[in-house]
Amino acid sequence: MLRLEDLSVRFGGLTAVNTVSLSVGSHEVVGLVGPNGAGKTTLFNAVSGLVKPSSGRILFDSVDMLRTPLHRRARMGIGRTFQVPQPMHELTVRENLIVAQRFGTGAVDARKIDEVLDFTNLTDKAERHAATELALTELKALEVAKALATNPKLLMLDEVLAGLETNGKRRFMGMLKELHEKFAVGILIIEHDIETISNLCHRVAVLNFGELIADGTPDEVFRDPEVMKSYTGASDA
Amino acid sequence: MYVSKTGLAVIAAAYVAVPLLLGSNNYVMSLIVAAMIIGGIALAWALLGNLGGMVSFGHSAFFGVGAYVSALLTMKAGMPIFAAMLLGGVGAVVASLVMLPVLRLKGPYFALAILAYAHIFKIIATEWSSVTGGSAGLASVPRFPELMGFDLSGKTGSYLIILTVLLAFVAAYRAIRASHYGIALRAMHDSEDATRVVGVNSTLLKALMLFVSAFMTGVVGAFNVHYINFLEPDYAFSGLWVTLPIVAAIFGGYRTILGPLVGAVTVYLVDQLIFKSLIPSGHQLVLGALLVAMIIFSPGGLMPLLRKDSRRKHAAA
Amino acid sequence: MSELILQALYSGVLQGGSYALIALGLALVFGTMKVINLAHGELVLLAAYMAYMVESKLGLSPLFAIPLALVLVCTCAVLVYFLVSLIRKDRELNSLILTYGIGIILTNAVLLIWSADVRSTSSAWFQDAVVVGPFYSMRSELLFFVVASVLMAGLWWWLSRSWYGRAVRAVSSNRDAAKLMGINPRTTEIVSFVVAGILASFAGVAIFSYGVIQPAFGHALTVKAFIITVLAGIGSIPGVMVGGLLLGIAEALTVTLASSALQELVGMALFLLVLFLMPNGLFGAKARRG
Amino acid sequence: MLEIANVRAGYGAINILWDLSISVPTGQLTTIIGPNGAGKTTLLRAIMGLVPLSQGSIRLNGQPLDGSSTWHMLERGVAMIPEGRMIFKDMTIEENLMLGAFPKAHRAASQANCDKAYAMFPRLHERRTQLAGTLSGGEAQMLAMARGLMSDPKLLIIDEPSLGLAPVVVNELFEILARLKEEGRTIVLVEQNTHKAVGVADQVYLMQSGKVVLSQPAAEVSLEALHELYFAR
Amino acid sequence: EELLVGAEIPLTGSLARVGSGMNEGISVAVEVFNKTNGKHTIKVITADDESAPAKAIAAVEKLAGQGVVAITGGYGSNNIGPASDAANKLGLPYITSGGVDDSLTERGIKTFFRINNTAGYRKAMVGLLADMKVKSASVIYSTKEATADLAKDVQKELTATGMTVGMHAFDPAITDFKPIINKIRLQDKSEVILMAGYENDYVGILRAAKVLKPDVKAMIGVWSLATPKMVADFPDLMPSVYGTALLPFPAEFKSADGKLFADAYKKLYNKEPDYLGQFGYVQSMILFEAIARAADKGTLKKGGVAEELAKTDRETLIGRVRFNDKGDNINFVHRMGQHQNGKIAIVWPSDAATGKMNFPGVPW
Ligand SMILES: Nc1ncnc2c1ncn2[C@@H]1O[C@H](COP(=O)(O)OP(=O)(O)OP(=O)(O)O)[C@@H](O)[C@H]1O
Ligand SMILES: Nc1ncnc2c1ncn2[C@@H]1O[C@H](COP(=O)(O)OP(=O)(O)OP(=O)(O)O)[C@@H](O)[C@H]1O
Ligand SMILES: [Mg+2]
Ligand SMILES: [Mg+2]
Repeated sequence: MLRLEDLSVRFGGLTAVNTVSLSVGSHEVVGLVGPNGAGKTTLFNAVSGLVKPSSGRILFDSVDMLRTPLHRRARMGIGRTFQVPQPMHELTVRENLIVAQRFGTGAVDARKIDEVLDFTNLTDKAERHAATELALTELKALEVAKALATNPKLLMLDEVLAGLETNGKRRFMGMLKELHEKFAVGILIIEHDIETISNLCHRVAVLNFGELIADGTPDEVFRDPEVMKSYTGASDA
Repeated sequence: MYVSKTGLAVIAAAYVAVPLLLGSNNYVMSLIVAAMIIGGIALAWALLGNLGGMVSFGHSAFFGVGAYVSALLTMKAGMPIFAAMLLGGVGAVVASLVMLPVLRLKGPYFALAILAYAHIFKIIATEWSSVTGGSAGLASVPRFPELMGFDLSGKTGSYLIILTVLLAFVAAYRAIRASHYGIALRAMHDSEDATRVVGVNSTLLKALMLFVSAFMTGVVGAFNVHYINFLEPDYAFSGLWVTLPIVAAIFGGYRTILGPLVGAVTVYLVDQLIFKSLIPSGHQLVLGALLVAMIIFSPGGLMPLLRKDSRRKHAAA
Repeated sequence: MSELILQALYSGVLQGGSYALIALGLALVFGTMKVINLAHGELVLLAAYMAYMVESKLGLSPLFAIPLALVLVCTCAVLVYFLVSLIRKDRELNSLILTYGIGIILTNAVLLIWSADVRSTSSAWFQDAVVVGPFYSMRSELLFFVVASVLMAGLWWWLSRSWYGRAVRAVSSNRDAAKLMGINPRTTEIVSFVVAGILASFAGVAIFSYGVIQPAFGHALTVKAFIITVLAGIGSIPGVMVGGLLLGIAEALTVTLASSALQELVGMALFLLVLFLMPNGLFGAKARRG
Repeated sequence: MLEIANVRAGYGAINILWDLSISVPTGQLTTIIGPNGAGKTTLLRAIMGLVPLSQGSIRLNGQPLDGSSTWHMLERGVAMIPEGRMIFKDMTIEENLMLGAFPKAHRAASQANCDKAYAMFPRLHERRTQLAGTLSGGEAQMLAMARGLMSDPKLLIIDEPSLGLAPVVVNELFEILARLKEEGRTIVLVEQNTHKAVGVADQVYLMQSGKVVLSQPAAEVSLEALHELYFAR
Repeated sequence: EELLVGAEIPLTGSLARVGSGMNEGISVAVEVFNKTNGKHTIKVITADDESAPAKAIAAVEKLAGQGVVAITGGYGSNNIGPASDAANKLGLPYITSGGVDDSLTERGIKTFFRINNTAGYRKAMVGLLADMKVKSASVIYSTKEATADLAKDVQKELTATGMTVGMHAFDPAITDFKPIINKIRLQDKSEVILMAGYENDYVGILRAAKVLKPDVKAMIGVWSLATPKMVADFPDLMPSVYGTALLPFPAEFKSADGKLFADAYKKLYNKEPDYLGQFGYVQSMILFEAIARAADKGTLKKGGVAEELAKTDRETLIGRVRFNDKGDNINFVHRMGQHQNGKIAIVWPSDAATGKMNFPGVPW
C-alpha cells in the first residue's frame, strides 16, 4: 500500500532521512524504531506531506505522492498522529472528530463518531475543549481518534504510547490490535519500547542516523547485535 | 433556516416600527443608515476574523472597489443600480483575487499586507483618472430609483435597502457558520497543520472566506456610493472604513454574528447623540476610553455581556 | 543623473534611519509580548509636542525636551503596558483594539491641548544645510541619523549579548518556561515598554526638529513603523534597520526616477514583494516545524 | 527539605489535588508514581508556583515556598525539569541552556556548566546552533534535562524525564539521576517507568486522583503490590 | 425676531484646522450683523461634520430639524457635495467657501452658492507669473483633489502662453521633499517653483529648497501660505515667499465693512484675522443679508433666501461678489501676497497692491 523508494529528507546540511526504501502492506502492522533523532518523525512528515522530500519517491496505492497536496493525502487514506499532540484548538473533542470525518471522508456519520469516541475512551470528554481541558494522555487519545475518524487505510502513529501508565499502555495496545482487525487498517507505528513493538508488530524497520539499518520480523531484528547496540547501548540484550 | 420568535419580532420591528417611528426624523435616520453601513463592513470583517482566522486592516480596499465598480457601471454603462451593486460585490471579489498570495501569511503579516493593497488600490484610483475621474472623483452618482411610487433614495428607502442587505448577510453568515465548513474554519485557528492532515484544504477555505467577506464589503461600498452620490479615492479607500468597523465588531463581539451590527449601531449612535453633545470637539476621546474599558472588562464584547445579563435576570426571576 | 541618484540615496538613507528609529520601539514590544502597540505613533507624537512646548514656551532648543519627553512618554508607555497586561483572553487581537483605543485618546487629547495647527521647529540651526560633496541634508537629519544609529547599535548589542536580551526572547517564546528559568516576565515586559518609550522620545524630538507635526499624524507613524517591523521579521533589530533603510531608499529613488506620486505605491509594493518572497520578513526565523 | 502539607490546588474551578501531603528529605530521591491524570504534573507545577494553592502550605527548609513567585525558585536552589514541550522553540540549543543559568549568581559558572551538559548529552553539542523547535522529541527531552542542571540546583523537580527517549538514553538518564543523588542533591521524580524509578528512589509515593494512596521506603516496595493497586481502579 | 442659521463645519478630523478657521469668521459675521442690522438678529447653530461625508449629511439634517433657514459652512468638496445635496432636498440654501471643485457647481442645484473657485486661484497664480515675465516653472502639487485640480488648470494655462512647465505630483503622506527639489534643481532648471499643497507640505518643500538651494527666482504657493500664522511660526522659511492673500498683514482695513470685521475679530479672538476667517465672514454675511431681505419680503419659507442670494451684488473683503446661475462667484479673483520683513504685502493685482514685489527673491 505504502512504498518509499530511496526517500531522503535534508534540512540544510543535515540529512534526517537518507535513501530509505520501505513498504507497508495493507494489513500489516509495521514498527518504526531507532534512537532519538534518527529521522522517524521526519519520515512521517514526508509521507503526510508536511515536509518535502529532497529526493526519492513516495507511492501510496501506486500513486506518486510528490504532487499530491497535503489535504488530499488524508482523503486517500493516510491518517497520522503527532508526537506532540496537535488538537484543533478551538473545537471540542467531538467537533475535532466531525471535522476529521467530514473532510477526511467527505461525509458525516454520527454513529461512527460515537464509535470512535468510545473506542478511544473519550466519550465522557466529548464536549470538552481540546486545547485547555485535556491532560497529555487524553490529547494522545484524541490524536488517534482524529486519525481514525478520517477512515484511514494507513494509520501512522508517532509515540502514542509514550507516557502512558503500564495499565493504560496495555489497554491502548489492545485497542490498536482490535483496531487493526476491526477496521482493517495498515499501521506504521513509532515506539521506543521494544516490548510493545514485539508485541504489536508483524515487522520492524530500524532507522539510525536517517538510514534504514534493518527490516524484518521483530525476532530477527531484535536479535541483530548492530540494532541492539544502536538502540539499547547494550550488546547483550 | 431557524429564526427565533424574538428574532422575528426584531426583524418586523426593524422593517415596520423604525420607519414609522423615526422615518420623519431625517437626522436620526441618516445616523442609523450610516451606522448600518459601518455595521455591514463590521459583519464582513468579523466573518473573516471569526471563520477565516484572519485580521484585516485593509477592508477599505473592498469597500472602495465595490463603490467604484458600481458607480462606474451605473454612470458609464447605464446599468440598473441594484445589478450594479451586486457587480460591485463581484468586483471586490475580483480585487481579492490578487490578494490570494497573502493568504499564506499569518496574523499581523496578513493584516498589513491587505492594508498595503488598500493603499495601492487608492493610488490606482487616483492615478487612473481617465476612468475614475482621478482625485476629483465622481460627482452625481445615480441615486436609488423609485419603486412603485416609493422613492428609495430617501432616508427611509435607503434604510430599507441596507436593512435588507444586512439581513441577507446575516443569513449567509449563519448558514456558513453552521455548516461543516464553518467548524473546519474554526478548527484552523492556531492548528493549521493538524487541520490539513485530516483532509481540510485550508487554503481554499480561507480563500472562500476572503471572497465572501470581500463581496459583502463591496456591496456595502456600492450601497454607500449610491446613497452619498459622491466618490473620490481618499473617501472610497479611507481608513475609516477599517477602523470604525473593527471597533464596532470588537465592541459588539466579533465572535458572534449580531455583535458587529449591534456594536456598530450602539457605538455610532451613542457617540453621535450623546458623547458629541457632551464634548463637541473631543468626543472621540470618550470613544477611545470606552474601547479601552470594554476590552479590559468585557473582552468578548457587548453581545456576551448582554446575554450573561439576561441569563442572570432569568435566573433571578 | 548620477548626482541626482546619489542625492536620492543619501536622502533615502537619512529618511530610512528615522523610519527605523520610529519602528524600533514598536518592534521591541512586538518581539517581547507579541503585542502591536498601535499607540506607538502617538507616543512619538507626544514627545514631538514636548519639544514644541519647550521651544515655544521656554524658548529653549528642542533638544532640551528630551528629558521631559523621556519622563512623560515612558510613563505613558508603562501605563499602556499595565492596561495591556490586564487583558486575559486573546491577547494578540485584544491588545490591538486596546492600544488603538489608547491611540484615539492620545490623538484627541493632543488635539484638545495643542489644537489642530501644524507645528515645527522655528530654530534655523536645525534646518541649516550641511553639504558634504554632492550630498545635501539638514543638520538635524544628520544629527538624528547619528543618534538613531547609536541607539540602534546599542540596543542591538544589548539584546543580543546581554542576559536581559535573552530574557526578552525567552519570555516571548514561552512564558511559563521563562518563569522556571528565574525570569520575571513582568519586569522584562515593563523594561521593553520603557525602552520603547525612550526610543519614541528621541524619535519624537527628531521629527519635530526636521519635520512637521499635527495631531492626526500619530496614526501614520504607527503604520509606517508597523510596516517596517513586519518587513524586518519579528524581533529582529538588524531587520528593522535594514527595513527602514530599504524603505527610505526605495521611496527616494521612486521620486527621483519615476513620479513622486508613486512613492507610497512603491513602498507598499516593496512591502508585499518582500512578504511574498520571504514570508517571515527579511530577518525572521525560518518557518518552523509543527 | 521540602514539606508539602494539606495542599489543594487546581485549574480555575476544577480542583485536582486534594489535601495532599508529601515530605521530601534532604539528599534523597523521592519518586511519585501514579496513573495518568492523577495530578502528578499539577503537583510539581504547584510546588514551582505555576499553579496557585487554594489550601495548605509548601515549605522549603522550614521557610514557606508558596506565595513566592516562580522566578525566585532558582535563587532558592529549586529547579524544575519540565516535560520536553517547555523549551524555547525559537532559540538555539545553546541559548536554551544559557537561560538555565539566568539568575545572577549562576551566570559566572554558566560556561562551565554548559560544557558539562554537552558532555552528558553529546547530541546537544552536535546541534548547538539548531533551533530548539526543530529538535526531535527525544532531543528536546534531553535539552530540558540539561537545562535544568545549569543552575546547580539543590532541589531538583523532574517530570517524566524518560518520555520519548530511546532505551539507550533512558539507561544513561537513570545513571545520571543516580549520580546527581550521590552529589547530594535532593530530587523529586515523577516517572511512568515504575521499575526504573523505584530502582533509584529512596522513598516512593503513589498518587491516585489527586491523593496520596501509598507511601513507602523504596526498599520495601514490591512492584507486584504496586501494580495491584494500579489495577484496583 | 431671531433667525436661525446652521453652520456645518469640520471641527474634528483631518479638516479640523481649516474648519475652525472658517468657524471663527462665521461667529464674527454673527456679531457684526447683529450689531449693525437693527431689525433682525441671527443665531447660528453649529454642527461638527467630523470631516466625513456621512456625518456632514447628518449634520445638515440635524440642523434642518432644529429649524434653520439656511446653511453656511462646509469644508472639502467631498463633504460639501453630499451635504449641500441633503440641504437641497430639504429646501435649504447652502453657501460655502470651503471647496473649489468645479463639479460642485455643475450639478444644477439652485440652492448652492460658493464665493470662491479654482479659477480665481488660477488667475492669481498665472497673473503673478505674467508680471514676473518668467519662461519656465515647476509645479509641486499634492495629489489631493483641490490641489491637483488647481495644478492642472495652472499648467494648462501656462503652457498655452508658451511657458515650459514641469509637473511634480506628490502623495500627501510624503515628508521628505529633497528628491523632488533636487529634480527641479538639476533637471527642470525652472525659474520659479509653484506649490499647491497645505501648510505641512509648504514647510517641507521650503525646508528642502533651503537645503538644496535650487537656482530659482521665486517660491509661489496658494492657500494657507501668506498668513499671519506662517509669519509667526516660520520666520526663517518665509521671506519672499508668495501665496494667495486677500489682505496684507498687518491688515489695513480701509472699508467700513473691513473695519467692523477686524474689530469684531480682534475682540472675539484677540489675534490677526486670516483668510479662513475672512472667507467664513464674507459667505455668512452675504447669507445673513439675503435672509434679512427675504424676511422683510415675507418669502423666508418660500425659497426667498436662495432667490435673494442669487441677486447678491456687493463689494466685500474678497472683492465684488456676484453669482452666476450655477451659484458660482463669477468675479472671484484671488490676490497674491508676498512675505516681506515679517509682513505680508499684496503684490498682485497691481490695483490692489500694497507693496512692491521683491523679485527675484527666495528665502535663502
Ligand atoms: N526543521 C528542521 N531543521 C533542522 N533539523 C531538523 C528539522 N526537523 C528535524 N530536524 C532534525 O532531524 C533529525 C531527525 O528528527 P526526527 O524528529 O525525525 O527524529 P525522531 O527519529 O522522530 O526522534 P525522536 O525519537 O527523538 O522523536 C533530528 O536530529 C532533528 O534535530
Ligand atoms: N490546564 C488545565 N486545565 C484544566 N484541567 C487540567 C489542565 N491541565 C490538566 N488538567 C486536568 O488535571 C488532571 C491532572 O493532570 P496532570 O497533568 O497533573 O496529571 P498527571 O498525573 O501528570 O498525568 P500524566 O501521567 O498523564 O502526565 C487531568 O484530569 C487533566 O485533565
Ligand atoms: Mg519523533
Ligand atoms: Mg504529567
